[in-house]
Amino acid sequence: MSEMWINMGPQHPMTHGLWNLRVKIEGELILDVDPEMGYLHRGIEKISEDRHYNEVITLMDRTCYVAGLAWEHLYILAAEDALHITPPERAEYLRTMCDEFQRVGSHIMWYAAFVQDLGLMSPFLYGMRDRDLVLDLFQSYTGARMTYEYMRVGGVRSDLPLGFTDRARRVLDWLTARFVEYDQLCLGSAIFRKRCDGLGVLKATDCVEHGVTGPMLRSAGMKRDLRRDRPYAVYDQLDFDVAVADGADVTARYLVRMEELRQSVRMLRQILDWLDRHPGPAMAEELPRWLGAPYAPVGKEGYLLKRNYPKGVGFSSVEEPHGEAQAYVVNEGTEHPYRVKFRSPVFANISAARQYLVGYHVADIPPIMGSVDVCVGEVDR
Amino acid sequence: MQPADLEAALRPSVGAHLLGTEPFEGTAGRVRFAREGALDVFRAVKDRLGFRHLSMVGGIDWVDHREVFYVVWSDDARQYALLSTDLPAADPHVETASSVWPSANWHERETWELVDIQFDHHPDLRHLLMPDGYAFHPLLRSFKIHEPEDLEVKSRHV
Amino acid sequence: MSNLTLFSVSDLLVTVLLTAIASIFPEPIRGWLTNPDLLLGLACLVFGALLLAASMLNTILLIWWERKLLGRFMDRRGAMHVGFAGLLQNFADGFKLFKKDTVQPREADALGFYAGPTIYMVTSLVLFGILPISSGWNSGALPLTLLLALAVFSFAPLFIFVSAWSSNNKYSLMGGMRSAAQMIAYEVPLLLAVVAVVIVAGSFDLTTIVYEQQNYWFWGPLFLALLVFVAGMLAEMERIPFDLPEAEAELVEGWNTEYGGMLFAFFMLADYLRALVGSILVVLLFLGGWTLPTWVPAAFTSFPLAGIFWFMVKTYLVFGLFVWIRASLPRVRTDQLLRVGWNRMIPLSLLSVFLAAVLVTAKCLPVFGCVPSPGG
Amino acid sequence: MTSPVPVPRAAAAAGPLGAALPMAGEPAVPFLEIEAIRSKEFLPAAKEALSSLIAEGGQTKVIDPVFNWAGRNSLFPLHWGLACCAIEFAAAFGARWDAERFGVVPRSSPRQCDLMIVNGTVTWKVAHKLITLYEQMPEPKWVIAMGNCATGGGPFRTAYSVVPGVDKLVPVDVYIAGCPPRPEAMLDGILRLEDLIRERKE
Amino acid sequence: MGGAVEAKEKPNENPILWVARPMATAAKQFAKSLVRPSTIVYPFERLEDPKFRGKVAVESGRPIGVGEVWDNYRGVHALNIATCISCNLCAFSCPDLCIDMVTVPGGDPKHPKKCPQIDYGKCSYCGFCSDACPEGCLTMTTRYELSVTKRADMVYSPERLHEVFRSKLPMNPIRLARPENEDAILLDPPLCIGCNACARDCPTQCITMLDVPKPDAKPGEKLPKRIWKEPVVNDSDCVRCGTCISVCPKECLFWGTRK
Repeated sequence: MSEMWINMGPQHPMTHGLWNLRVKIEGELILDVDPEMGYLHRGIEKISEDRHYNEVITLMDRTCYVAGLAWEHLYILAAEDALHITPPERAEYLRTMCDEFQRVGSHIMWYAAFVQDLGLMSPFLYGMRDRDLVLDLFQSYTGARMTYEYMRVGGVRSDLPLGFTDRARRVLDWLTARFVEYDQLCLGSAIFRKRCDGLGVLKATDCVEHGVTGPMLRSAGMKRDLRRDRPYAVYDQLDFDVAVADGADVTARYLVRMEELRQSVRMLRQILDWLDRHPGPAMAEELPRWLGAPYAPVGKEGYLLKRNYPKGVGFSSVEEPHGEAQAYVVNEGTEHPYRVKFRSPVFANISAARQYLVGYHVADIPPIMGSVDVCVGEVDR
Repeated sequence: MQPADLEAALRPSVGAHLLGTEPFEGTAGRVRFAREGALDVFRAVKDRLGFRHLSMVGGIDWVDHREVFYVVWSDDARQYALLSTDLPAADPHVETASSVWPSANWHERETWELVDIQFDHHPDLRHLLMPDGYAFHPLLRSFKIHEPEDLEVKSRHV
Repeated sequence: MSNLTLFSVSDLLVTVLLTAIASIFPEPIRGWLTNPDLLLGLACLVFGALLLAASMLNTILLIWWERKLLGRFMDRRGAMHVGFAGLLQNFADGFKLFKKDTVQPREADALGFYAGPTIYMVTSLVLFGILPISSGWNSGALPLTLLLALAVFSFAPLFIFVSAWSSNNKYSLMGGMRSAAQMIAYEVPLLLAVVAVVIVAGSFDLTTIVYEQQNYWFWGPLFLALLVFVAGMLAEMERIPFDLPEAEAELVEGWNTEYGGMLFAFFMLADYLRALVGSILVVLLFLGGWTLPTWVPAAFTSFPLAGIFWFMVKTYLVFGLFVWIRASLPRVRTDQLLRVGWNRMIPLSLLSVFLAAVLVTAKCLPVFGCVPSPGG
Repeated sequence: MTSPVPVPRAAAAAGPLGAALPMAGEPAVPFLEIEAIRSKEFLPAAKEALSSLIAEGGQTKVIDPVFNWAGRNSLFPLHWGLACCAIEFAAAFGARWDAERFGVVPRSSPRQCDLMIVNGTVTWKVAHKLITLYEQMPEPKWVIAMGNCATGGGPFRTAYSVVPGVDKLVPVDVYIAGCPPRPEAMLDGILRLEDLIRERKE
Repeated sequence: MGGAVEAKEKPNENPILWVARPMATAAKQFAKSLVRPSTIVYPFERLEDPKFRGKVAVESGRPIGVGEVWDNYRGVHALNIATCISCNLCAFSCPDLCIDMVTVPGGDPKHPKKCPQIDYGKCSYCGFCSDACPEGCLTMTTRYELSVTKRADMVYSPERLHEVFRSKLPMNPIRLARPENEDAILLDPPLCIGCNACARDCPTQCITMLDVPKPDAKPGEKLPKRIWKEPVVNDSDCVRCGTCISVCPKECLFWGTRK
């Protein structure tokens, strides 16, 4: 066969979302790739400029739909920074718990989708089943399965229901046992190793050059994790390890994510213990009236301007399940953020696609792109 | 690292283009520079200060002028730093950072597309998020969003 | 029992019916109607129709079996709301596909586009006609049934390639190419594994091979050959882990991407028909066909159609093994399949041929037959 | 307003599964019980079909209902994910809800699909691809707008890049509200579509 | 602070096990689900069923104590028309602008009673409206099935929402506490003209117009033309809906902290 371009997407089983990978192939060999994004560009940054600070939270859940709470946390950190508000400690713990449960849910979702790309269906079902248990937990305290709208500027919407921590511990026990099965199905399988070893190699120096972060960077042997290097919320009070591997290939990414799952479970147990021992308010006391929990509305435009609310710029960076996400919120003293800018980790990870795809085979595209863990919602925003 | 450290390290090499440094919560500081010396500042920040990782490029439309900001990360200092430069709204040009940090490529494409900031010598300044030929720059303040118009609803031919 | 074959049944049916009809008519017409040649031809037609019905029913049951089994492997229930326990689900699928439009892409080559699935279907049906399912199933013992079956079996990649090429889709084309490339990998070890069976059984006739297994099933002495044969069969049937031509993750639906409606139904049916035939071949060659070990009480083997019943039980269990493999192993890559085929499976199959030859010449086969022969 | 009073969904139209269903079943309904509930609806229909076959025969009485039954019980949706709802779409095929129970099997090629579930925000950039996919699906075909974004643009309808509802591009048969709809709600939408196909006698 | 842990695979074992181990795992799962798969047979079993409460355990992979999980699920709204005070807070707080206040029978002709009408084709179920509702008359229930064949059927009028309320579905119990230091409605006395608009439109009738003494006009000074009354807000009854601020013709009411 001579050289030809094929379009993998926007409707293609490999993409897990709405994007297009244009691939130039000769036979089965990949000569060049050109990711084409923007099929899910929903103008979230623009819509945010028309919304109150708390109302932007509803968009954050939909920005990255597999890690909604992590993105809520990201935005909230930047917005609180811009608005000069400090949340109570219990709210910080609750947010950290949300982050870690979200990481568990997101990584399990990744596992389900990734192994399905290799042609193995049953882990998809197992993964979805186990993820549903995490979503049950989310539903019990946020009230929704995927779009939580849980965090507020200055705290969180509501405290945990009765008996939550016990239920959560039972789920963690169940999940810990399942992780062993996950490994047996994948690492224990000769075909899995044959398919994934040495695939999609992206060395640490290239990762840094191209802005690749998260499990992809850690799989290249680079010990960088914002939770440890630049602790936000209460990560500096938790005991955990950063998962790294040195293969820089698909297997290494699998190993890193699986280890992160275990570390998340370890952190969650500490957080649940803390939450049991320290009751307290989950909302900041000193809030401007229009940011108080039950009240989103503002009486009239210009309310803040009239009161000379201090201006500010907020910047935050969190270790999202896919990598390092950043938010930049400009507060010009009105009810609406003047400008909201997000940095999606997957955005950078996909932009380096040429580095880790060229030279492999067409059949390698699904595992490699699967190991990148694409979430198009946050790439296109 | 403090803003003073940034200033001290940058002043000798690119002092001419340095407009000042200021503290910025959660980062090592914000470096303001003139756009003429963009490339020198980028190189100095990357090579002399060790900010090897470019995380984000963004633009803000301040109506009378536009601002481009770069967020960079140093693995040694474990800190972020912000670089920003102001561009006149009539002529929003700045040198591309993608020759220094390859990861700037897509970020600059997006910033050009949404905030209308031209990056000179960019290798591939195409539309990224919007379809080719989209004529507007949606994140400018002059671009207003509104409730959708009523379009014709398709129905099945029975 | 033994003289009641499927063909004799259809022959009897035709004879009785035609004689009854002919009795109405006056003499010359009655003579033409009861012409033995006509009877034979009609009996052949009825035989074919019965065979077709049996194969279709079996295939549809097989799909149901896979869906339910796969569901349980995946901790879910599978089709259950259409018909009792979902038994009618596949009929619904079939009827629906029958009624749906068939879209022929504008640039597609019409002849190949329509001929490909049709011939694929026909070859798979022919296969089912060749195989003896019980002692009374087959019309007559052809001397070389095994060779014929394997020859017809390996036609498929050709027609897959034809239909993939003519549907003018890049994914289809790549699927077709893979199908052709894959054939090189598995055909040789598959045939070599069969050679081992033939050496032990001393015949190319499937019925004879089954009767040779009355003392001991061949899976014991020829375990190596069984492994190679099952792996080759998985590739031949294009099932996970060797379903590269329709690798859903990268090649949308593989070579049947452009097919919809009845032609797609043909592909699906033929795929499962081939899976059925593959399982049947495993049962025939290695698991004793329709015979049971002699220690099984006679009550289990003496009821009517016991042979077919046990044969089908074995076939469905073997297919269950294939489903099990599908539920637990990922897909391999083309070059890996080729490497496995040439580097692992061919030496193994050669070894199994050698072992078979040693077993036969050393006359140590009866070691495996731990029970006396039923025919005795 | 066609129905001003919202009747409980389970009692109003529990799909082909009988109107006598209680709002909620036992924690684990025994399989045979489910079959019994289903047969209450299935057996009279089969009896009627049989009697009409004996009485009149003909296409409209027997052949069409059979194909209608087949068509509504084997809906193959297109396997694609647009946005958030795609995750719930996938969850509906997960172990807990298992949409395959109803014969709903996602296919990747539009040629083999009957049903396009638009599960997420449709942007103008993807609009013509969506229309192409719709046209590639052979007749008869249906469209379900899943979630608010597909129904009317949802929270993003004011944005510059979002189509305010997929019904501006292709005809939609069933709308499922929710942001995103739960997997149950998606299954409910599919059951509603099955009702619709039966009513329209397509 | 923790260090870094190297994620390493187990050392290679017998290669035959490498195909056998995943198959054994799948077989284990098969045996487990042969007895009882984790599937919920949806139209027959419903997760939100109170009967599920506490009966299904996580140990089998079935959902956890489902009833408890469903306590504060955010589904379709329920509206108690009788207690609705037409304060407009829900429509104000809706980020998706899906709530319209429409007139329902029951109000007096001068001040028609307005209740929320919700378009579920736009609603994103964020719960801001029920959080903002000061009377607790707009709550969210566990109903989630909302498939319709016509787009217009997704618009729930107040009467339909009231029907949901009467169907006694489990409702979201979360009531958010008011902040301690709530802002109050303050008056800028020199601007007020005593027009009574705020007191007339206040949904809770917490504003009373009190007389203020008419100052004696100094020679040469012209008294402003106004009614000599001023609104006084009863903070404990006030729901902070801001209606008074928006109807005030002189913009003399504003938010502030009461000393």
